[in-house]
Amino acid sequence: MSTLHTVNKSPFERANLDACLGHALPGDAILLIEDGVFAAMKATNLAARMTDAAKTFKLYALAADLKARGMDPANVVDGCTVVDYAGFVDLAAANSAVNAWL
Amino acid sequence: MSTLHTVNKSPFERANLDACLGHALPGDAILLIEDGVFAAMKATNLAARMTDAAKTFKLYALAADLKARGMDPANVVDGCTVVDYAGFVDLAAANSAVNAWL
Amino acid sequence: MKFGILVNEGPYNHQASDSAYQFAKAALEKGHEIYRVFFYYDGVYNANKFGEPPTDDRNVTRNWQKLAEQYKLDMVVCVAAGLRRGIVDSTLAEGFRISGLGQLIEAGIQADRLMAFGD
Amino acid sequence: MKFGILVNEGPYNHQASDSAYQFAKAALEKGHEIYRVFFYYDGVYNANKFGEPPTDDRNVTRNWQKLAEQYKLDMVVCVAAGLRRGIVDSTLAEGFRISGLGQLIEAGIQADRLMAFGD
Amino acid sequence: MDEEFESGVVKKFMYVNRKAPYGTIYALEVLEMVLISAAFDQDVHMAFLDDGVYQIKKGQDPMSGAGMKNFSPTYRALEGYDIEKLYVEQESLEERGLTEADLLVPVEVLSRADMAKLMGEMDVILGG
Amino acid sequence: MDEEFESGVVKKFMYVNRKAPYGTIYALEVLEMVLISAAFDQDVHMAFLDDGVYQIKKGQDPMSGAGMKNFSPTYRALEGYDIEKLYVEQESLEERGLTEADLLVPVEVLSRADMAKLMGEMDVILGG
Repeated sequence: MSTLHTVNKSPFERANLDACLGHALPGDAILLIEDGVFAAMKATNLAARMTDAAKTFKLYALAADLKARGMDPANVVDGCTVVDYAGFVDLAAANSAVNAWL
Repeated sequence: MSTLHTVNKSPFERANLDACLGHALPGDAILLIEDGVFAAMKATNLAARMTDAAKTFKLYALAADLKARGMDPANVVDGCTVVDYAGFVDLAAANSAVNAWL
Repeated sequence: MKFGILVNEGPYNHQASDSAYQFAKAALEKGHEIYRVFFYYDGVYNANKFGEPPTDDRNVTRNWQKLAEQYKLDMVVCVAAGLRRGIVDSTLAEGFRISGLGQLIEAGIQADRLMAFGD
Repeated sequence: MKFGILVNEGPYNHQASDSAYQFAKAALEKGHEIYRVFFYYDGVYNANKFGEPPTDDRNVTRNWQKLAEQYKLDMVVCVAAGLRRGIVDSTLAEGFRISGLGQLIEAGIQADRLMAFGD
Repeated sequence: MDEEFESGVVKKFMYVNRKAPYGTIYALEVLEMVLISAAFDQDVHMAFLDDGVYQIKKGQDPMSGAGMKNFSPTYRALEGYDIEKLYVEQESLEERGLTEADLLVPVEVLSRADMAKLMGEMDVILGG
Repeated sequence: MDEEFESGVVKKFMYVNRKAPYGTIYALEVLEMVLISAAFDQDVHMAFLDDGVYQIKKGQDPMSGAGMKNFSPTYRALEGYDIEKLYVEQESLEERGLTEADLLVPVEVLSRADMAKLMGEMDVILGG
């Protein structure tokens, strides 16, 4: 039993990521998509927190949404894995449930 | 020259109120409407900050939106004035510009 | 005083259109003038003539129509935003007209205050 | 594996429908099955046949229609959410059908995973 | 109902309510989902956290001033549909200065940690 | 254009961009407003703050993976419409780990305090 959590909102604008981090269980997967991908970047003032989160959870960011926004997939925080849509599908299949933090 | 700022989002969910408080000028009017009215309530963990804000800005909350949500207009923070829609219109007329923090 | 009103979101999903309507109504009742109501972004959906909310709820489109009729309001739907979303002549409710974004800028210039309601 | 897809927002204004489409496409290309795509809340606007986005942008409704045609997808628009917002028989794009919310619950039961995309 | 639903598949459904009522429609339309799901004999859970706790605040009156329908009585009707597993997050109440006495339906109050654990046991999670 | 616009009324317009591109349409449709407003000979200002600074990040490529139109070149075209007053908030850049070198158009970088002051001088403020 493990859950894939998706977060699609900017961590600077909304509380969705906080809510997700507050309710995901250790070992769960968290995938950042859409405006959620900003939270994956190394240089933001959230980076320390996200690097930390990547030790408790399996942290992912969607490549298409990083590239859309001009965010370099090479510059995500340590422990964050960049996946494509096929990888998103694999994550949904590999976890027993999906929780979209809308 | 003074501005009426409106904030229509919950302070617990979005950064709009923060953005407004960070850009309003001393003496400006701030009107909380829709889900923004939660920020006016005395018992929340933001109350001290809002009481403080009411010393720098003219703080208002819309009666119709408080009542809609079961928030007692008698329980808003000190310095916050509850107005009806006619009062909203008066505020818009009394200030030289309106800035909606959407 | 002359107000311009901008509605950025569609009916029901967000309160924006209701708030704009209540504000406009209060302003008119106080003797102010509404120079124009402009519908942009998803706000164009307010002009969809096919909407039929449950009878125990308000009808946002009808609220605007009635107010417009009573006070001769100019209600403009942005042509580009409408086309993108399928609010066009064949879906447009009575009382609304389709025109360009220039009508919004004009409202900003001509009105004393421009009031925006959105998400 | 069988996926159910829930689309909560309309086209263009939010990326939700695009994300859902890209996910569905990727799942199908990997050989998975899409049990049903259900459109709820403002998601019903994805089925508005009158939408015509600028030609240099994607057409979200057409994207869904093409995918549905290629893979025989069942695309269901919630009748109650649609009626409220004016997405009814006379505005419904080809490839979509209108039905009750029970179809979403059924998708939740029958699919191995239910994927929600929204605001 | 289709006969396939007599096959006896019972999943744990959770409706996660994290948004305030009236500012957006999600609270209302999630309720419509919940009511329909009652007909499918699934194991239905409703969770109220973050701004979702405002959905079940007593004393809502959106009609008189804001001109919107008051749908909050529906929460009281859920029991009649055998939807009785309502969970509210303690921390969410506290941040907003609310207590169980402010709520219009009987609920089970859970800590954030317990809410997280409960969410982790679900098969299908829907929200607005 | 109507003759009333030859009356010479010139107002200070500010387009406030506080939202990231692509997740929502506001950035794109605000740009359409801005382009139209150029025809009205008003005093146009564009402000980028909070997540709005992402709108003018270099290197956007929404087409190849996400399948959305790349409208960011339009910011570079603004100059041709005599829209040259672009302001970016320093604090918003810093919080996001961005610098002026990351931006695809020349801008004036302002402190939050100066941005607030500038906003206070406007007649009409529009955003998305």
